[in-house]
Amino acid sequence: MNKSIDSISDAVAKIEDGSTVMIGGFGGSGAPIELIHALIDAGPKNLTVINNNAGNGHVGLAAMIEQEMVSKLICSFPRSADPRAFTDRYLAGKIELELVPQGTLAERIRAGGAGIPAFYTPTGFGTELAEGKPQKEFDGKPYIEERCLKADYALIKAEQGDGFGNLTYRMAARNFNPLMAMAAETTIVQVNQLVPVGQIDPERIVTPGIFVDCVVEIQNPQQEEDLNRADVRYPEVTT
Amino acid sequence: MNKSIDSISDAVAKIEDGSTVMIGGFGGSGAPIELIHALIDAGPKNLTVINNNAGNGHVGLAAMIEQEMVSKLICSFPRSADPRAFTDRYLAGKIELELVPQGTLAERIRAGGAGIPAFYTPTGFGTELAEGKPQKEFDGKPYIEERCLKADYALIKAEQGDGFGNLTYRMAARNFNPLMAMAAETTIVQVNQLVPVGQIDPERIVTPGIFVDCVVEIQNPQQEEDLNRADVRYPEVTT
Amino acid sequence: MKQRLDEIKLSNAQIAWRAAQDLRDGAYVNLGIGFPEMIATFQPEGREVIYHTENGILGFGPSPREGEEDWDLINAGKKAVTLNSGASFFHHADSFAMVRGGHLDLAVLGAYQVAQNGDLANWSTGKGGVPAVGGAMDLVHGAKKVVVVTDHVTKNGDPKLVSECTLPLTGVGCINRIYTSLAVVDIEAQGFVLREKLDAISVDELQALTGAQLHLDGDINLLDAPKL
Amino acid sequence: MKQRLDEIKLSNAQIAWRAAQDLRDGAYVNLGIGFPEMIATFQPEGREVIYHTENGILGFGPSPREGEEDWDLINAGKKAVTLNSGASFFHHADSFAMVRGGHLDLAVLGAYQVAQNGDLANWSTGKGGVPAVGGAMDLVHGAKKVVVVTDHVTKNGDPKLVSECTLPLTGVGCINRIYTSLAVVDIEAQGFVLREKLDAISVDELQALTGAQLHLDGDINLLDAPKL
Repeated sequence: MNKSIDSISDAVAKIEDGSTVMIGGFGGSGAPIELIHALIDAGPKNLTVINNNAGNGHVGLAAMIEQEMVSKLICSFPRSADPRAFTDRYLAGKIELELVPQGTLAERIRAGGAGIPAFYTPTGFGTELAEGKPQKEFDGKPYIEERCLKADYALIKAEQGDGFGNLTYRMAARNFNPLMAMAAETTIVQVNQLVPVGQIDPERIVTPGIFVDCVVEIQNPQQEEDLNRADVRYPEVTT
Repeated sequence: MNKSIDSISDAVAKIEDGSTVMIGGFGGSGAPIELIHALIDAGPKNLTVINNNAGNGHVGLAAMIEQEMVSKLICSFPRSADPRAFTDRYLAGKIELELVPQGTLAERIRAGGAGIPAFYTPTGFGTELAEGKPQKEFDGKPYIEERCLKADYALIKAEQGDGFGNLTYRMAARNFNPLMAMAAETTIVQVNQLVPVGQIDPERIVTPGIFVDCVVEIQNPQQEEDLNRADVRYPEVTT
Repeated sequence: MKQRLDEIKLSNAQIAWRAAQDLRDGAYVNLGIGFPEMIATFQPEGREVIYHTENGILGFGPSPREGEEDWDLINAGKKAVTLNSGASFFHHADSFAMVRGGHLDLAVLGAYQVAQNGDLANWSTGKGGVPAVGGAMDLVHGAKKVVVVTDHVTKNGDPKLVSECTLPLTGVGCINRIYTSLAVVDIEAQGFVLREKLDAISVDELQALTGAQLHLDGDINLLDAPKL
Repeated sequence: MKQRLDEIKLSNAQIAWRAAQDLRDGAYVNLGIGFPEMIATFQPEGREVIYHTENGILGFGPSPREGEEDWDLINAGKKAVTLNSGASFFHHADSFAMVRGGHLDLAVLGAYQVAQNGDLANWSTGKGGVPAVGGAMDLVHGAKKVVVVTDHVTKNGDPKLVSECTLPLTGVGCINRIYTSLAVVDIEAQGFVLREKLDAISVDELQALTGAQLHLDGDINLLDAPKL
């Protein structure tokens, strides 16, 4: 079994127009920038993207949105230091937004991966975001029913990975990545370091390989925050 | 902050008659034998116990049942190599049994720890174990609603622990332990090794200390399987 | 008939061998406690299979030698196992997320009865005593394929492949294929479909030992297993 | 009145200082993005507090020096942080299990409006634009105590403590205490209960700046904070 491949463009080549794509990361931490840029090169359109945010500046998810690849975004916090890519298109009615509380977003994704079609949560009860959702009382307290989220693809970023698809993460870059790995039909991972099978301590593996389909090594990956400070734009504008 | 204490009898001293107690372990792996025996010494009665099994032989949970401390058991598999302690009392109508599919048991406990009052699962649909439970269809498939499980106390076993209550586990002894740690009002842990705060790699911590109230070091803990092979009985019968 | 059946029928080891021939390279597989566990022994050469056990290991290997058991390294049947390279540990909620979430390629279970609509009864004889379910009701949901290994008939000669289960159900419409001591039967929209049978038994004889109609759909292949 | 208010009222730093005096030793605390984060700066000597950030760290410490940021080690406000000894990492579902599951001792949030029944509005001005909620709706549920730090009135001088929120709600009946620039107010069964006020303002003046009745229940303590 060897889930690792060399070519990042091959890794994302099958993602078609109209797919639902989960993209890991919280802001720039854990965001698979190189996979996103490879997807921009491939250029599928009309995607539904699930991410905590809506991109920042002109790289990563923001660049995908600038390339008009995203028709719907499911996220909790579509604001950032430079949210223009999303804001402009949202206010122009060009991109649909499903706003989900952050913890509910995480739990819906986990539920999608765990075969739980729906669950109840107190989060959002009595607010605009609960409108139209079934409600139920348990032990005298009101809750709303939330459905699971699944995707055709997940693009995630990990620290170490092996050919079985076993993964570890780096600090707070863990965030949504292990959850999205569970909830997508096909999970594509960029790892900072590809190691031989058996080298990662079985106790330390956060995502077991069963949740992973494809691993590509990207040494010294770019960090969204650094790219934005350097005012990088993807794809580079050639004049 | 120092959650570690020296005395195992102090660790369990507050558990009162009528409490609900989660006990970690799958069979003998991960079973906190020394904590259970300390609880037998303390002797509270009329307990509701949540465990995957119903004990084996005459030590651990089986011994608790023999001491007539358990009035209700919530478990998935009350059979073992030597299940007499439970079987005799169950067939005599002295102990109540709530039988729960193993995956549903795990998910109900996680839900209890995660503030999710109820969730839907396909497990058990159309079976005796779904009787009386609300049903609902999602995307054309039928599911049953399951409620969360919480407890007053959890007795769990871990490999390493520190004074903050951060924990790691040993191989398949992990099983229900991290889930029960989340779902109890008070979580009491026996660790094979107590280490200084900061010594466990933050990436390797499985149970963050926020879920733990009390840590007691038990070096070289007993293993249920070994005790049963040696025909041990707790408390020892004095003639 | 009973005596003849006992002579021609496959042993449990042979049924397990036959089921093992269908293990796909690279598959994630959960083998139920007891009889199904035997399938791993017959895993065909050159195929890599990763075994899941619901108590929290992916990638475990065969039993250790006697005296070398580590009782923190056990499978769902509480038997000591070993670890293969690339294995991982996880808690029960994550383990059943793998099961329920559709991540396993195959789950293999034993059966008291399987109905023509795919219903399975394998956890309770309905006779009282102490009921115990374990992970059976979870395992029938989620795996991409759920199959059964079983004798074709009970010890009394009654069909185990039935029109409707009379014993308490484990799951509804969940079984895809049955490997028996006499045949391989798929469950499809029309019910039981006979795929393979022993040479020594006729379709009519097999039908007589089966509690619902055996549909024929194309070739019936030869069920054959080496002496084991 | 506005000018006088501006002279006597506590600064945000002073409100944060006052809230920090109530941090319990050994508490697990989540400080909302922005103003509430300032509370950590004023953590009283001798008390150990463990800070949770919903993006997946328990036990983070202050910002690193400029140039020493690691952008994989950030808080919910996406600011670089450091790690204290005994810290741990976890994914978002586990992180919000801590929040929703009642494991945090305290959550501190900012507010647009707080109603006398404990309703909070702090995520949307209701004016259109791009809505964003983040973890606010989760944080108001589960923590053993949920408190607000805020100016007592809006920039226009309108009450932020109101009889009923007119802005979109973050959560229903979820706030226990409000630390304002003029007072400390608890929310109990009868509504707002005045616990502390600045010496320079009378109860009547405070009532005039509050959108619902301020109940009195025993002593009103002096609200005082050092110059900061």
